[in-house]
Amino acid sequence: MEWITLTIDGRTVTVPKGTTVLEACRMNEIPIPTLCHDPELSSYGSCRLCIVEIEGMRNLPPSCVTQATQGMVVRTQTTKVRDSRKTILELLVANHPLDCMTCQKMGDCDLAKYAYEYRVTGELFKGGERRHLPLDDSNPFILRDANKCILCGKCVRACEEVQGRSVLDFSFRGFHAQVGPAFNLPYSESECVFCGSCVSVCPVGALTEKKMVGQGRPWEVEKVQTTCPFCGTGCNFDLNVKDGKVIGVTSNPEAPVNGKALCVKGRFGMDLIHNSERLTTPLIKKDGEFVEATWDEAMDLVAQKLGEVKQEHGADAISVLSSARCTNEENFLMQKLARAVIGTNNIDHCART
Amino acid sequence: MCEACEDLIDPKETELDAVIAQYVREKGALIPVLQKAQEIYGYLPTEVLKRVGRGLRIPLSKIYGVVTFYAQFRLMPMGRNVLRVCLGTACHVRGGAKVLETIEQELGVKDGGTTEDQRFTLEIVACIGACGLAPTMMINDEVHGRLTAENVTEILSKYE
Amino acid sequence: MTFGSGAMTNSINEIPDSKVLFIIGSNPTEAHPIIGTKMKQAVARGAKVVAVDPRRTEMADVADVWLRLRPGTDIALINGIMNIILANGWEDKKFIAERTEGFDQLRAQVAKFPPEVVSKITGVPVDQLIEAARIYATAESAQIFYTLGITEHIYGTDNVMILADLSMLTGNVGKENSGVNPLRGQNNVQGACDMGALPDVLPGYQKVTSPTARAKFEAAWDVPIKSESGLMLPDMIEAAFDHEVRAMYIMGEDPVLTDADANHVREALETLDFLVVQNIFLSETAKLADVVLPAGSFAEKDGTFTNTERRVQRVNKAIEPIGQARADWQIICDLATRMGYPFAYASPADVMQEIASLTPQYAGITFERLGRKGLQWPVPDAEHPGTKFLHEGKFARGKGLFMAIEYQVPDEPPDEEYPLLLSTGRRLSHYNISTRYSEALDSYAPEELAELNPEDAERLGIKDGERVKVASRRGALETKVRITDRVLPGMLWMSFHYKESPANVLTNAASDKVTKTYEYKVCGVKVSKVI
Amino acid sequence: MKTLLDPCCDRCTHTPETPCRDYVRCLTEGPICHDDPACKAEKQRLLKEIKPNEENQQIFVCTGTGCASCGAHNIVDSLNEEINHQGLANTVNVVPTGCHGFCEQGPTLIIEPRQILYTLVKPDDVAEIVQKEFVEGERVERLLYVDPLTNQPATTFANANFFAKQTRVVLNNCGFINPEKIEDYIARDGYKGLTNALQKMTPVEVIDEVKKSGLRGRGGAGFPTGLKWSFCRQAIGDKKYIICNADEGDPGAFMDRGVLEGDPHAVIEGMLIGAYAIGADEGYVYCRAEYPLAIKHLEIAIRQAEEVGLLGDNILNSGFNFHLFIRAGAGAFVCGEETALIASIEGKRGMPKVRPPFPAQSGLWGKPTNNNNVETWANVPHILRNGADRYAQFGTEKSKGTKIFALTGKVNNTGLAEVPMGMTLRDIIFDIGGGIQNGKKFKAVQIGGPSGGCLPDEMLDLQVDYDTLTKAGAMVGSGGLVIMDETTCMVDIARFFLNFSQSESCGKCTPCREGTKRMWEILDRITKGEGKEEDLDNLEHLAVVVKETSLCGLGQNAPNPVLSALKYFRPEFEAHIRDKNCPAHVCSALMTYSIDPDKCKKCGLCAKSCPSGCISGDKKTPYQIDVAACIKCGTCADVCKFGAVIRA
Repeated sequence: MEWITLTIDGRTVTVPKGTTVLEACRMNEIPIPTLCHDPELSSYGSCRLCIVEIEGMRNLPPSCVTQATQGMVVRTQTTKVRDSRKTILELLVANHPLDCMTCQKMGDCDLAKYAYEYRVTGELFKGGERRHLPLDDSNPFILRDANKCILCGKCVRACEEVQGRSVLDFSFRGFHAQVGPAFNLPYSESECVFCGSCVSVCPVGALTEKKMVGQGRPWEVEKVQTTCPFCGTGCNFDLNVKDGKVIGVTSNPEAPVNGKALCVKGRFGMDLIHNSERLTTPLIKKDGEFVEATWDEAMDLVAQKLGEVKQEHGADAISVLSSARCTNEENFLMQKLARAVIGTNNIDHCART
Repeated sequence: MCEACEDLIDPKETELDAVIAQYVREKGALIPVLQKAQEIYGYLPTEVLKRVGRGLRIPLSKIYGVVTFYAQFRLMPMGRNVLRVCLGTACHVRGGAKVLETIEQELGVKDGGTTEDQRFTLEIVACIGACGLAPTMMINDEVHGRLTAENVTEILSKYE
Repeated sequence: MTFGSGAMTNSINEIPDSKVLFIIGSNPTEAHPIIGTKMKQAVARGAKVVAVDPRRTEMADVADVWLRLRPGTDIALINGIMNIILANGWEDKKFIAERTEGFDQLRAQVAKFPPEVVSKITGVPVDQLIEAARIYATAESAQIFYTLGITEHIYGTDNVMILADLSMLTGNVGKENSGVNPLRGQNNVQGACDMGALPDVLPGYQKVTSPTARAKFEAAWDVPIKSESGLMLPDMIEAAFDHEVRAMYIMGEDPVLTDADANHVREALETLDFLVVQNIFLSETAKLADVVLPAGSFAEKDGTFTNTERRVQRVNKAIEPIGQARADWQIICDLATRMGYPFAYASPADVMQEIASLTPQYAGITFERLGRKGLQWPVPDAEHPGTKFLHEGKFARGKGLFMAIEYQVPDEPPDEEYPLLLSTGRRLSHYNISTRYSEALDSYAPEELAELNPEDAERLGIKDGERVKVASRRGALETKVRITDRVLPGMLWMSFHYKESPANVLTNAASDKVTKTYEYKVCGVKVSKVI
Repeated sequence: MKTLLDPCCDRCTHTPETPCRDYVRCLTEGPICHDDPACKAEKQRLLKEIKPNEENQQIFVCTGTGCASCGAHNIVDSLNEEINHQGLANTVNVVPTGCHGFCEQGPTLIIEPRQILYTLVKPDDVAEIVQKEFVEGERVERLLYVDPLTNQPATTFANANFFAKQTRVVLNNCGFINPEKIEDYIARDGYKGLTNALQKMTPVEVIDEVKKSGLRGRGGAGFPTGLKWSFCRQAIGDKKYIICNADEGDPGAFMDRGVLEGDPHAVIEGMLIGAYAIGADEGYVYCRAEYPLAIKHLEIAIRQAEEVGLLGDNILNSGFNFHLFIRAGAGAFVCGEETALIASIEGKRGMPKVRPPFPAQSGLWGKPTNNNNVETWANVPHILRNGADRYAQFGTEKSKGTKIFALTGKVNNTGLAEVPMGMTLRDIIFDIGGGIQNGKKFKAVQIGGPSGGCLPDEMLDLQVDYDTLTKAGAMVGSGGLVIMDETTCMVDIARFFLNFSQSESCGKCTPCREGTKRMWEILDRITKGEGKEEDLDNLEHLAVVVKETSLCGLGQNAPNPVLSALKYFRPEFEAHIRDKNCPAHVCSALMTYSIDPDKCKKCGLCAKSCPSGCISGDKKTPYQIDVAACIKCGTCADVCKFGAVIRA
């Protein structure tokens, strides 16, 4: 691999050829604010927050699309750069609701993070025109508040490049540009299949998981990576846990098979875990009716009954049905139970559905 | 085909399908097709956009994005005559605004509006490149220059 | 099998770089959505797609060629395509010579399927057959993907083998982006098979009939192991019906809803002396049980799943079990112990140690190694990085064996009495039975919408959204219908997600001679409007 | 009837399928392949029919958009009628042409070979013109153009001040050929540049020649054309495209339209030469839909070129193929930016893309693409026909050749003027433009449209070339010159341009989408008298950020009009903010209206037309305005026939 050396804020760094200035900075823990950049998506260069000063270049080039070159001299924190970033943030905030207190994204919002870091006041362009678009509350999965949209276009790219659907795109132009399904219809009336990729990339509160609203703040939530219990693809994601309760699912970029992508079931189907119809105690049927039992009662009964059948009719009079929904360990134990404990090969599962 | 069935066939639709068929293999066909579709229908009804999308295999969201990006495309029916008043620099400094005012009063509509009798659709445009005759306007494909609050009224009366 | 066991030969993340996707009897964008998106990424990068399906799926819409064959005529179709390939000399002569045997029998068999004949049987125009053959055979690399549309027939095994023939004929196997890939239905169906939850094999597909295999496990477990295969699910049902099987222990499944000819299944289970069901919900099957054991959901336990590309991945405990529920592995251990054979495992990690010691494919796997990314089996030892695609250089069985496959007809084609062909499958918004318990998903897709072609709807006087009665020789149900050209005339399509409209009371329990897979995809039904 | 394009005899074998390398020269100097006096004579005769002379006098009637809108077509018709009626048909010949450039005086017509220029012609004048010119050999004095400064009538168009100081290279044919006839173009040495390139030069030599000429892009930024071509030539690609940017969106610019309407083949020939040099075999002309006549003439020209084999495969038997297509823009100023233009041709929203990669590497459909605007392409044939040195004799050290400017606004001679680079603004505005209308005082000239800036009178002696203007805070841009007099308010003008820019912003990048909007809001506030002291500093700071951080040229240049206005006219801004006063009496909200009782004739027209009914009076008492109730619409002042209403 070909390597190049450049100077960033006085530090000499060496990166592989083809690296962008932004990547070079991030490889070396030099912080650069970005809103429209996502390594999983094509580069877009629209938010202009990642601007830097580069010797010999006019204006302030965006680091996310500028290739690092041999001997390049980059400055990321000059007054000019910081002032310009602050002004750009002021412009975004001037056209963004300030209801952070009740916003689902609070604590996880990139705009808020940078606005705070750059001491944005929200005063500079006060009183100017603002967007007033209807809230899209049309479906059980995704809340869409176009007034919070900063038009970074990540959702548009995710929908096209990751999901291959292009349900979302920009419409109109200039100050009136907005993002949404065709004719800006609600999601429910669009071609959307609710994979939620748009939600997973949104840097602000414009797209949020409806079921998680009011359920917990990021800093209260523990994230546990696990494997989806539905189809055979084996997607990974993070279960969001608060107070011993799963409140929802968020993408885990580390996921080996699916990256940030998920389908409607994996992302939005996990409320079944806490469904009120879950079995919470062993049940024994007594004259046609189920009655609650202790584990000892139930397990002793099972052990005894299976024992009897084996005694009277032989081990092969018992059949065991394992499950393609359970873990490898459980399937292993189940077939071991059948073969080693009961003593039969009558072990199968719905392998064929 | 029996006459009854022939009546069911929308000639505009057939025309549109012909346009789509003509362009379907061509790269970058969307905008020319939409322009032709607008010639056929006078504007771009939702159904037409869906038909174009199916024909060219382009997602509806992208078509809507394009239609709302370019000033030329209309999602609402247009009047029989499209009246484009120029407010380009030259016209601006030569009192184009006054002319516009008169027209707006005359027709009772503002930018983008269409008169109730469907006679005119009024649009404000940046520049029609006839700056030498400022202030100017364009009715359909005809340019009218050296406008004054007085002579516009008379010009309008020429269009039915 | 003609060259190995039922697992994806390639990896999911190879898909976006595929040159050609040959998708048959599979609806990935709904049944395996993420695999579907990867396929669409491939299309965006210029991949060619051949879709074979009687139903207009999303992939059929984006396909370069869509072969809309009559349900159940796959064998004729593939024979026809191979006929065309040979006629044009598109086969991979080098590959055939070096890595396969039995080519002559195949050639003789294929000769019986000239395009015109095949077109008559399948209803697919000749020019489409030729185009499909050209795209698949002349590509530098091409992958076949199939799902239950291929296996859920009485000749499912033959369907699968003929696809293997096709891939070997063109040398499209055993290299990157080339292979034959079953998309396994359930999250851990691959693992359940790997773990030997099958009547004829021990973990790692080691035959119970093999003395050496048995010896290994008898040594490890210190008990004798029966040398003859046990009963497969359909046989268990029959045996229960005939009082040969007296007790059943069912973990995590709901055969009453998911198995064909559900009424018959229900009867059989009712005749048992003793039935134990272990589940997270009171399933239709659980309702018949003598004892119901509350299990923990996947969020409440540690363990591993193995996905359709053979990737073994961690399942991590996020919360304590609800109420008194317990993880399935703990329940099994408890039972074994109470039955006099202590299972003394401290954790699933311990179990994995034993699995690794007895299962060659899993030999190098430990929970630590799996980490966040998992490993693709075979993992023969502790250093091995896992296996991206199978059969590179040589097949599991040495040379690939061509099988000459005869065209067969479904067990119960439509007739005068039951004129419509019922085919079943999954939809995007649900997964088998359990997702019905997700409030969000259920409110989004609350009820069955059986798909019926406008022609038939017209004839039967049924309008979109109306309720109909669907009856087969085995049972009847009511459902709403959607009128759509997604299905062929003469065809009715249903999912099996809804206990209110349990499609499997209709389906035919006839099954494949080898795998005993039910013929979920073809049976005769009649439809009438509910007044 | 035989035309110049027809073969002289059956020895001529040229067809698009079997092309002859000497085809173009053959038409004007031929025959080449054989020597036959009869054929030669025949060709000379046909050539004469096209070129004006005593036996074949020609009346060139401007039917460009401007003159056409003033009834030029009726004039053509009545001329033909009259000429037939007078039986002059075989000696006098009426030619409808593209723009003469002298729009202010349109409809205009020029009689060759005598070079007579008649202006503001009406159909009723036709009989007299024909009678005097072609029967009596006299002038129609009253229709001659009179110089507003000297009051002398111009005896020929060449000594009319408007034309006298021009150097017409690109506009050479405009107004003197029928743009719908390829033979007219060929008769005036058309396609000779192409012939030279194909016959005598390698692609690289062509590029070197263009480099040597010093030609720079006429679209605005002034990037060296030859260099640009060489990038695209060096780029690796199985296919390459060239594009002609005819999306002339700058308000106040219409030179590209003039060229396309008046001399479309010059653009086609330029593109052919460029395609040969770069190695492209397909090209697109992206023309705004607001130019129907330009598109029509272009379509005709392309068809004719294809018919004679100057477009298509194996052009002039050189093995070089080139196919040209037209795409009509759909109305988006930002599509003048090349990456947006490319997106638009691809059928997408016209949103600019970040560069790199530059179109020269990855442009239309990901292929190497070269884009120049109409005027640039139209310069190329001259360079290849007469050589780089002839071309480079015009202009300054760094800016070679000529530039067409569109003179508009408060100037006497509005129209298209082509001058050598380096001429001073004063010469252009006062000599060619004939000074300010109605003897008013010059205040500022706006150069380069929404991307350019406003320059005050102390800048009038500035040399007009790329670098000088950019230094001064303006830019050549496409070459629009909007002249403003004392009655123009610079705050209002800045607001006007920002309104244009923000409504044409594509909305992709934050600074342009949100920034131009806020800048406009501040300016609007100021013109309404609601400006705050800190507004000017905020405005200037924001302008700089938008300039330095926007994604494309639109955003990067949108602040120019504001910055230059603030630089040269700051006091006028301050007057609006501090004194709530608009010195130019333009910002209505800052004006007060009163009626001069002495001048008031008590007609009551003002009261009748006052929308807020705040004017009172009657037959006896002079009318009065209730200042409190006045909404400052200015209607009263407009309607008053006696100038009794005072604006202040």
